[in-house]
Amino acid sequence: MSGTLQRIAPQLIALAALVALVSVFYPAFLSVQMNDGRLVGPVIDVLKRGAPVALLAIGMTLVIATRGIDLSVGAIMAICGAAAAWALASGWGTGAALALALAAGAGAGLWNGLLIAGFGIQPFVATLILMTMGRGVAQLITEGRILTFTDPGFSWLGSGTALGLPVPVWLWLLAGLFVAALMRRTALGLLIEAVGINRRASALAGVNATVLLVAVYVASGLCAALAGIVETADIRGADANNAGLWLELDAILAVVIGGNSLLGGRFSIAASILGALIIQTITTGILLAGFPSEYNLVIKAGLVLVILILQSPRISAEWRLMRDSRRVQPKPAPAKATPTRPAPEDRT
Amino acid sequence: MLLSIRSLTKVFPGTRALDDVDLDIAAGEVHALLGENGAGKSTLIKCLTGAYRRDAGTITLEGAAIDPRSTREAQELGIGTVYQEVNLLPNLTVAQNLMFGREPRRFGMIDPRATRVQARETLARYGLTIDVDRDLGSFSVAIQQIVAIARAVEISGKVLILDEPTASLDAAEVAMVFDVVRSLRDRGMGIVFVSHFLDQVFDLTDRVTILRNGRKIVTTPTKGLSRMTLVEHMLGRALDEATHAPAGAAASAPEPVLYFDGTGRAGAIAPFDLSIGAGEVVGLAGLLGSGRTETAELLFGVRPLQTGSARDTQGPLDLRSPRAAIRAGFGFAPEDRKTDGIVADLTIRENIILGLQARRGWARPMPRAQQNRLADDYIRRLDIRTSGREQPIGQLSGGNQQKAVLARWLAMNPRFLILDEPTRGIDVGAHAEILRLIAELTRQGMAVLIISSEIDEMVAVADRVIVLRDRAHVAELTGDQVSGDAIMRAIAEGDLPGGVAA
Amino acid sequence: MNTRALPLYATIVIFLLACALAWTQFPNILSTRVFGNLLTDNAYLGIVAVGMTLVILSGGIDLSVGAVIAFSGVFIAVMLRDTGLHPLPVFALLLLLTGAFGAGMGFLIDRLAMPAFIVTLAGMFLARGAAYMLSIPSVPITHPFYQTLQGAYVLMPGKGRLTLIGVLMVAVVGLGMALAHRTRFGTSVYALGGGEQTARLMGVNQGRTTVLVYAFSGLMAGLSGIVFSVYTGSGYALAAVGTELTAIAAVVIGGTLLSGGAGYVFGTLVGVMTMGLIQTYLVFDGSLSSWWTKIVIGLLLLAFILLQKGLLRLSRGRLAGGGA
Amino acid sequence: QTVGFSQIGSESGWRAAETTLTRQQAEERGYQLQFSDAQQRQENQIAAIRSFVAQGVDAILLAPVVATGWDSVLQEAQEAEIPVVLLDRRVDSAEDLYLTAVGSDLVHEGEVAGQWLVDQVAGEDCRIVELQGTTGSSPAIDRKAGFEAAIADHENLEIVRSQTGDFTRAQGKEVMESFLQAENGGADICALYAHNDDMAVGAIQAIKEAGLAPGEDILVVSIDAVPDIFQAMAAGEANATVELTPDMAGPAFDALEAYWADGTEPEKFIQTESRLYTQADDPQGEYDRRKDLGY
Ligand SMILES: Nc1ncnc2c1ncn2[C@@H]1O[C@H](COP(=O)(O)OP(=O)(O)OP(=O)(O)O)[C@@H](O)[C@H]1O
Ligand SMILES: Nc1ncnc2c1ncn2[C@@H]1O[C@H](COP(=O)(O)OP(=O)(O)OP(=O)(O)O)[C@@H](O)[C@H]1O
Ligand SMILES: [Mg+2]
Ligand SMILES: [Mg+2]
Repeated sequence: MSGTLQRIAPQLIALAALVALVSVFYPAFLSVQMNDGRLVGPVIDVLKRGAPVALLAIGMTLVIATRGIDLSVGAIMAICGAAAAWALASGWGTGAALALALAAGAGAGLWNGLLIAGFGIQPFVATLILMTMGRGVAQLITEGRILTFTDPGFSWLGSGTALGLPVPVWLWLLAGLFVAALMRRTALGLLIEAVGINRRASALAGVNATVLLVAVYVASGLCAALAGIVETADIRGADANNAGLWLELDAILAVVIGGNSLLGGRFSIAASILGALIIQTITTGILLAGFPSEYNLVIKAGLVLVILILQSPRISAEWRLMRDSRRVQPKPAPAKATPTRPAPEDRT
Repeated sequence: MLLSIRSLTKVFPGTRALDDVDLDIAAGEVHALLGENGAGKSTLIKCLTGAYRRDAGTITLEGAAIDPRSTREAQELGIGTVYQEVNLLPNLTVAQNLMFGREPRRFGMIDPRATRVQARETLARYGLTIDVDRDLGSFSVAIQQIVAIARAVEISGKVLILDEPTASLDAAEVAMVFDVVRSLRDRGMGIVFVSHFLDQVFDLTDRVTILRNGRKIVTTPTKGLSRMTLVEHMLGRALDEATHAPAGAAASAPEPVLYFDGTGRAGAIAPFDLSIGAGEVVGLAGLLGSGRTETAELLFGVRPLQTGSARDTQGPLDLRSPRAAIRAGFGFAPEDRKTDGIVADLTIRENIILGLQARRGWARPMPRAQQNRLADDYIRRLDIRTSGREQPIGQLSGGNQQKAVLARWLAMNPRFLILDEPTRGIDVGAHAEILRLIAELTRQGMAVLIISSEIDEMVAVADRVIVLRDRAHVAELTGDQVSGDAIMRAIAEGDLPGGVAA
Repeated sequence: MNTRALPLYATIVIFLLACALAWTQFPNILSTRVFGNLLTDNAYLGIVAVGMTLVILSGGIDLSVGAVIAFSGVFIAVMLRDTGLHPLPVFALLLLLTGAFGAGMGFLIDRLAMPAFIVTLAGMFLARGAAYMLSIPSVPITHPFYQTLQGAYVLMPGKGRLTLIGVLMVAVVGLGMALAHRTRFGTSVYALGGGEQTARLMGVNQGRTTVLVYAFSGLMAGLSGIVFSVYTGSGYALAAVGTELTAIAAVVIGGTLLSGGAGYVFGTLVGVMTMGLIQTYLVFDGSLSSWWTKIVIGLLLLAFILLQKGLLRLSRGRLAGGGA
Repeated sequence: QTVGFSQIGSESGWRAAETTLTRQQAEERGYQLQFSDAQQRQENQIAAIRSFVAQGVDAILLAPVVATGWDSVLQEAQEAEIPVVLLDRRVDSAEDLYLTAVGSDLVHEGEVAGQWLVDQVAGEDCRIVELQGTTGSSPAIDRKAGFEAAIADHENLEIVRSQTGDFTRAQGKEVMESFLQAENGGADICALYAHNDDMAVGAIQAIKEAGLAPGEDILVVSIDAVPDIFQAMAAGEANATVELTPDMAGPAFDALEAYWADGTEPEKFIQTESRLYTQADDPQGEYDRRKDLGY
């Protein structure tokens, strides 16, 4: 436990600093009230609005741990939302619509996984293909319009409340806990990390790299399906054109802010989710502070850069050095951090 | 002195890799740098060439203090280096690797033709006539090793540093490299030579410096030094060198338990028959590129069989993939530990249990206590020098990484273990230990296929030796025939001595 | 025979096949008119893809280029509108700016060991944000010099137009080829892509190479922005959204490995032409709905890449089988 | 006759409807329609027009993604003697480069919406929040400008918050939530002006979830007149919308037919009506009339 805490400390600090910063522009940021059985307040909004990216980040973390990347999650969200809305509009029940959406997500993930693990197409390219195609498929389902529905059970998933908290918050919390437990209570986490660091060596040691890779993309597809369900349920309609548009970039950003390396290997789901919350805090903060919209991008870019620079391996090495040198006696030459990982070379 | 190092210190988190080390290299000498695995040899070299920043100490070259901050600066100062792991780029051609940074240019543009010609000429001096336009990565480790040496020699004006350059070379190549080194010495260069092959040290070097646990123990002339004292200095204790009498040599060959009938693959290895008995050690001998590694990879399912089949006493075996081979009870410690062996960012513990865990499946994680026990056990038995089982394996010294990879396979207790250059880069102490371990395992009935370029090692462990040439099994030596001379002769037969077929 | 050129050959073969296939359906497609259009319409993409090729060869990626193109257009348009400068000094200023921007990203990537994906993603936000801050509405460019640039073309037989920007793109590809394959900088780029640590031990000046390669990409993005502004005659902050992904796709189709260290600049030209051909084919077909357009583009890309893989495997097998 | 149609993309239901109607019109009149989807990118549109020219179509319909930058490609079409008709948005090229433009006046739409609000609040103080379209897009700029012009002389009306909702429902909802949050739980907001109906529909949900009654506590006015907003109006949750008809192709084809027949030059701008719909205009009926048009 304390290990986890230590791992996510930088993200926690960044989040805290960010909250403090937003509070300067919008003092009531931390205020939370109880309003007929549910909590309301900017912070709750952050938790709720961060749900799609947080959910995507869970799957994306696994994909990135295997040294892959999944650019198609935004499109998968659109497909799953469209599928669910189509099912509801054609009179299926809530459960059936949910199942269909999840199956669509798993199917899309399977497609990615097969292209990558089976045909050996580079993850960036394979998922880029689905990123292009997927939105087309989603629009094919909705025929370009916004498919609306009125099913209260389904919309509850997007805007309902359970035990005081919005349902989307529960969704990412539970999904995060479940996946993290699955990774750490079984050997999956270790095997995924091994494949991500050195696929060849892992395969020689008997790790079933192919199946793991496929599984990871399926997991990412499922997470994207959940995110798509949340977004569709939230607006009670499937907007195939815009659902999840460019969210894949936010999800990747979240994973990186969470301190996970894009070169694969060691990963932390908790840290990625914190990364998603950091991004959402920035977004919500900008909205609440009331800047003109043309500044949104610059502010976001600036804040993200600052956070990443402060977390960068070199800078943290310098920090550790400064701390150490204060404790021990100073050394003449400042040590340049030496990378511990051998060069990425996985060609045969 | 050509090069002097004073009070060099380097601290890694948890390890003091170098502690106040002094070293002097004279012009016109070959200076051996010796020590156990993890003694700090490679670290010293990397500090010297600017690959690592040292924490304290001074370096002077020809009387002037130098402080290279990158290997490029060191190269410009006239220090050429072959690092322990082959450090060339697999995606560049041989010529590009060889001439990198010194490409002949015309009108400011690189002249590819001149580059090729020069590269070919350089390699010819090492008896290597290969297609220099092919990617380096398509050649065996040994060829890459020679290219690395040739490159270092070319760029070193004053000092040449060789960190285990001969680890995967066979006798003919070694002789060739030594000729080059001697001629450089005669031209007044200073050469640092790191090796675990003591014979080579006695053969080539003028002085030795011995490191132990990051400290310098002694510097003495090689001549007059006895092998025993050398080893004692290195280990800090005497070594009871076990000379192993192959188990099966005296008795009649054991009843085979595994049969490979007509197994082969076009372009890799011609079809061959092989059977191996419980407790038997079979060696594969041959020149570079003769197809030893290919044989091993075929048997382990890394490259699928095209012809032939495998069976045991119960029936046919499926060898379609490494996983299938592992299910059939096989194990394979590959030659190139960096790309095929270690999983660098994982800890030693995780690396050791990786194979076992993969076999159990993801749903049944091995209890942590059991993992710890296993890891500690092998760290102790193989004498892996580490600050603890939770150290990332990538931070270990080369030899210690090799031991950890071996530990992974030993822990799985396969019935048939394939070892490709298992003792590459392993020090004398651990070497003996590993051979002892192999002997113990074979006594318990494990069959072993061992590939080694070290003929002595082969003679010491193998009951039977199969000789390969040009990607075909050409001879088999059994019983009393297994001797250094006989193997050498069988390898060379019908072949120019040292000739590496292009 | 070096196997590393195989992806390039495979790409060229498939491109020619695709041309032939398109021709059997629409004979019009093989006219100088379409060919001229292909060069002109994809000039900005080709230029930016050359920069992207070098970045990818070095093992990196540059997501900022699309936004930099948009920024360039807006910058030029606003400068021409508000200052009365001649376009040429504005071009010089812009190239300086985008080159420095690229160099800055390269610096962060190298010094702070931050992943290129993320640094350039932030760069993308920043460049587009800066474009917004210059002007939200699109700004027309009315300078007479622009009319000269736009009107500069040679009429080929068959009424095809060989435009200045099309020729410029081909020239840039030539430059990129020389840079990548015939200079020490180019070799260093390949070396970095082959493995950073190894490259460093071999004596590659990693910092300099990284900074230069991103500076080059920034420069190419700026040049592409100029070409784009000539092509559209305006500057618009929302222009060229997603161009970075198209450029990456073109580079990959051209046979360059995304993990770096292997590929050819010429392949990128073929990749760009292939993307252009797909677009042209779809317009000539003209029967697809919006969504089927997307699906078909994806499927064609996939088919292309699978074919490429298949062809590679076939020829590798042939080589290994026959030449051992 | 063969007509090339370069459509911006399929970013909204409204645009899907425009595409559907254009196809229907072409089919009814027996034209062959060459359709090209530009996926929101001007460069794709330019390339498509050039391909149309290379193919030798008889006319080109262009729904331009931005106003600027069409001169040289329009020139090319003109040299090939192919008439070009602009749909729904206009360009700032010289008028002789195209046959005519069919569309509504975006600024006027904003004015109609603003005027409605001015009349509605009748002199009372009103704090307005605005959901903008995609930053930089011409509808966002013009609809904002028109609305601001309409309320400029009325000091009782004031836009207190304005953010982009990217023309989407999801963003409209998210941004509206933050508006509500920032404006005292919504109590300080008197009206919402959204640059399109989709954002308004999203915002209406946000208002409802915040425990307020859209249409009463907060007036909702938006633009486009897509079916879903009529549903909201029928339920009393939205107050007014300004129609932007998706049937641009009809007038365009009429003009083309006249031109082909005897070279009649139509007017340079055929303006479609920007009709205001309120709850009084039988919203349910309007919904039923539109729901199958492909929105
Ligand atoms: N990057 C690193 N981080 C932490 N510790 C390191 C690192 N590199 C080396 N070490 C430690 O420094 C010590 C010396 O390692 P070094 O590689 O110099 O040994 P060596 O003498 O070359 O051994 P070998 O014969 O096995 O090559 C070892 O204990 C090793 O674990
Ligand atoms: N002399 C050579 N000329 C050309 N290619 C060679 C040569 N030697 C090796 N190769 C290439 O190197 C690859 C590896 O060879 P292989 O693994 O069979 O060597 P080996 O017998 O295992 O020897 P070692 O393990 O000592 O390197 C082969 O695929 C072969 O193409
Ligand atoms: Mg070493
Ligand atoms: Mg070998």
